[in-house]
Amino acid sequence: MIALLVAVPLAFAFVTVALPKLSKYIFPLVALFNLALLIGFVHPSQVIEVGKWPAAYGIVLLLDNVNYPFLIMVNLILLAVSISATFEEKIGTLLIVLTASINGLLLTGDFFNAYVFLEIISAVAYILSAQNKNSYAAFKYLIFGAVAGTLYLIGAVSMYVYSGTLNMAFSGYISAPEYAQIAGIFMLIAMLVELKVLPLGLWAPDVYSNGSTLTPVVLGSAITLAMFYFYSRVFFNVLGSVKPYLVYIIAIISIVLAQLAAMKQKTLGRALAYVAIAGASTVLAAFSAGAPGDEKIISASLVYLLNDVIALFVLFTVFGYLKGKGFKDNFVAGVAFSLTSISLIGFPLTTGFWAKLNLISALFEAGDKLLPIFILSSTILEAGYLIKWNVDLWYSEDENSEEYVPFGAQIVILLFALALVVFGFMPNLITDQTDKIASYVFDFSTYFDTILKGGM
Amino acid sequence: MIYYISFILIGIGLYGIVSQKNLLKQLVALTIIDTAVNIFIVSLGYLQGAEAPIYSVITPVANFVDPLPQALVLTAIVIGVGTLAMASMLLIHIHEKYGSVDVDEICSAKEVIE
Amino acid sequence: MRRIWAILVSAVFLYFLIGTYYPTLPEFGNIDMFRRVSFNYISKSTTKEYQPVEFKKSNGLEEGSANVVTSIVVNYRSFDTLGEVTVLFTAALGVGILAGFRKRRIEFEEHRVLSIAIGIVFPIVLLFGAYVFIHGHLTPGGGFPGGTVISLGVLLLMLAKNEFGVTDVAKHTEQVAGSGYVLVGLIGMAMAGTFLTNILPTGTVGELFSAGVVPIVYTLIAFKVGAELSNLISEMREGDKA
Amino acid sequence: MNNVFDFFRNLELLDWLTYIVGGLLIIFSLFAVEAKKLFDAILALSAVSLLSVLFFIVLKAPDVAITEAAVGSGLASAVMIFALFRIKAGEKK
Repeated sequence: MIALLVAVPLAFAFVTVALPKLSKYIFPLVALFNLALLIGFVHPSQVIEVGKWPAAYGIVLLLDNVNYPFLIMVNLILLAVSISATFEEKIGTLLIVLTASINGLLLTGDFFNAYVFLEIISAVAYILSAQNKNSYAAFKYLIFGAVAGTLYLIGAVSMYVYSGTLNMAFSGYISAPEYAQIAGIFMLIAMLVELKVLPLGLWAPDVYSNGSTLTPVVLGSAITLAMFYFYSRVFFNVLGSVKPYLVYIIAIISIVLAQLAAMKQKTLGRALAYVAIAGASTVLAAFSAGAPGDEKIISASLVYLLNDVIALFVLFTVFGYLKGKGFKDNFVAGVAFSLTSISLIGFPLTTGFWAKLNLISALFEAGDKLLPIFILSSTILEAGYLIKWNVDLWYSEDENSEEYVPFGAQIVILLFALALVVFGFMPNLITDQTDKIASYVFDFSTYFDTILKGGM
Repeated sequence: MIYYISFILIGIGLYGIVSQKNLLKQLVALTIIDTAVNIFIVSLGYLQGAEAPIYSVITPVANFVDPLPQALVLTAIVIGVGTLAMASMLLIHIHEKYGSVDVDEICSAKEVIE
Repeated sequence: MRRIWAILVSAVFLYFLIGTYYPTLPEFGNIDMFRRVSFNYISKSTTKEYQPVEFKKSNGLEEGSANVVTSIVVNYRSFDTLGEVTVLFTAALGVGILAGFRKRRIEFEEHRVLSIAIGIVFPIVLLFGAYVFIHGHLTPGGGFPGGTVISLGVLLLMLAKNEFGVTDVAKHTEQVAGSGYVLVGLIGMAMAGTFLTNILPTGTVGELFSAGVVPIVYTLIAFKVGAELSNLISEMREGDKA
Repeated sequence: MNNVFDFFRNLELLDWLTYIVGGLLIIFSLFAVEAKKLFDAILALSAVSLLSVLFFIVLKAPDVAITEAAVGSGLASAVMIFALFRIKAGEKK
């Protein structure tokens, strides 16, 4: 059944290539179909061996307790994108392909298959970031992304050489840990590029700030979620149990650089781009701090990730439609913008507050004092410039007769902003889910058993 | 030995991407990296004294090199050419917008536009 | 300054490759095939007991193409190939989206020799492409090179006849072939339970009509790739039509 | 000195091919990266691709060789030369 999550969107994408007018209507239908399939018909712990070849030989698609919530979240975001965004006809086909490939990346249990889906996702991302004649930034992204893809390929093939199979679970089990670490370094560099951690994420600010409305929304929300899932799958579940100090330090440096850069920016787009980078780096640092098996840290950082993704979705949507103009005529957009920026900063009674509180207390419990300091100080900086931007936008005197937020987008961003507040009042709704994910993330034996028992 | 050759080629490609200011040259360097990685992956499946992995009149019984890396490289080549086509399209657009494909000239043209 | 950085970066990377990565690799030409899954791909025994395969003799195997690489690409790891087709599809689509130049199409001077010879050469190129993809399960080649050869023939036609342009037929071919591939997978799902399962008899190794769905899939891929790449080339050439 | 002679005496045909083609590959790729004219760079890239086809044949990978010959050195060069045409046409006129 779960193969349909990839197959149906792909079939529709192929069909719509000669009928581009339909794609606008098919994209929300595809996202709805995926959600219906996920909620109604499939449930965790399913394995599909594509083509009936046994797990170590063929390609395995796996639905378990870790990727099930991620899948629902990603498809929900894509559904929201299909309602809120306005796009050209052909872009609709592109977004259907994106749906298929993100689902594929989340489901797959095979190193090389993941490479193929990564390449599709990045190909879609290059095209999306080239919108609005932003081709120089897109080219930079392409160069970074292509080199990263090549490095990932070397890593994946090394895993095959070390273990004799490309299946993630089997090759993680068979290969010697010290060898797997070396293959992991290649994959790590690739992942750092896609997660836009700063020395390797230099492409991000230009792409995020100058693209069309759609670009930063899709890149910052759906693709970032998928990448973080994939990072956790590869480095927690498969490759091993070493605490990656290197990642930790790089991520902290990236936080500092991104926050300092965000403070200095004069345009809202670039400031938000650096906010996105800082958020991703914080989650990455927390992930690497919790790598030896600390479920509390992982759970808290997942809440942080969720808050970050939803907040950035709203902020970038508003920015994309209003292009930095004031909120005078767009009251709803303004309210949503302010609510999400409050949640992003982490005021009490919002999701962001619980995310930061849980994360910091979990880090203190684990004896890590470096990261909390950086998170706290970056919170102060964030509060400074986000409040300044909010005040500027509310009191700006610009005439904005042309820019407005469409009705569908208004509803979506308002719902997302309210969701952040509601989760702030009832944090258990999220933390129960993330605790569940975190307890399965490090559980290699369950993962291995699920794949070993095989398909149905 | 082929390992070393492909490593050196990867090094050359990386050097080209960082050092060249012309974007088309960066694309050329990227393609060199792709080719080098393909050679490297195929060489990981080579077995001394074995034949090409096709059952035929000459080799009716299996004595083959590893076919899986070759299958992977087939995929990688096609993905590489897709990326290349998109990149050259982006190059044309960059040239249309800034009138050049050189990093320095693009930066100065950017300031003029903004 | 940029050069120094470049040399530094590539030197560090080379040092990592040769110093740290190289010792972990097996010696060149001396790999252990028995530890790899390819051993079972070659003997076609991933689901059954090991039994040596012989050319033109073994039949009724789990997978019947003589070219082992093809059997991996189209059968054992068919899902990868579906993704690969999608990458190319995305690239062609992206080129179509980005193809809004202000400039005219690229004109070629018609050369007399070329424009007469094309009448003979073009059918031969098409025939060669068709041979490559139809015999993909027997000889080296397959859908991707076959489709590329066809599209290169189209490129030759463009060079020879200046007014030649790719019509919408290419788009429709792409559409039909692409959904055909997914349909083959879905039929496998309906009849055998999992996506992309082989449902046809596999025949004798080495015969033209063997290997189950492999020739069908490769033919679809070849049409799709040929149409996509012809479209891509033509869109790069035509520029802004309006 | 004897070692050097022995080294060359013990080389087989395949080894010779590897060294020569490998050397040419490195030279051509350096040229492709450092060439002054863009057209030369693309031609050198095409040559790199063709030489890698030789490597693939030596490594007993005919499938990869035929694909690389058609896709890598045929189509990729055509696409890049089209791009170069567009860029050059813009610069002169």
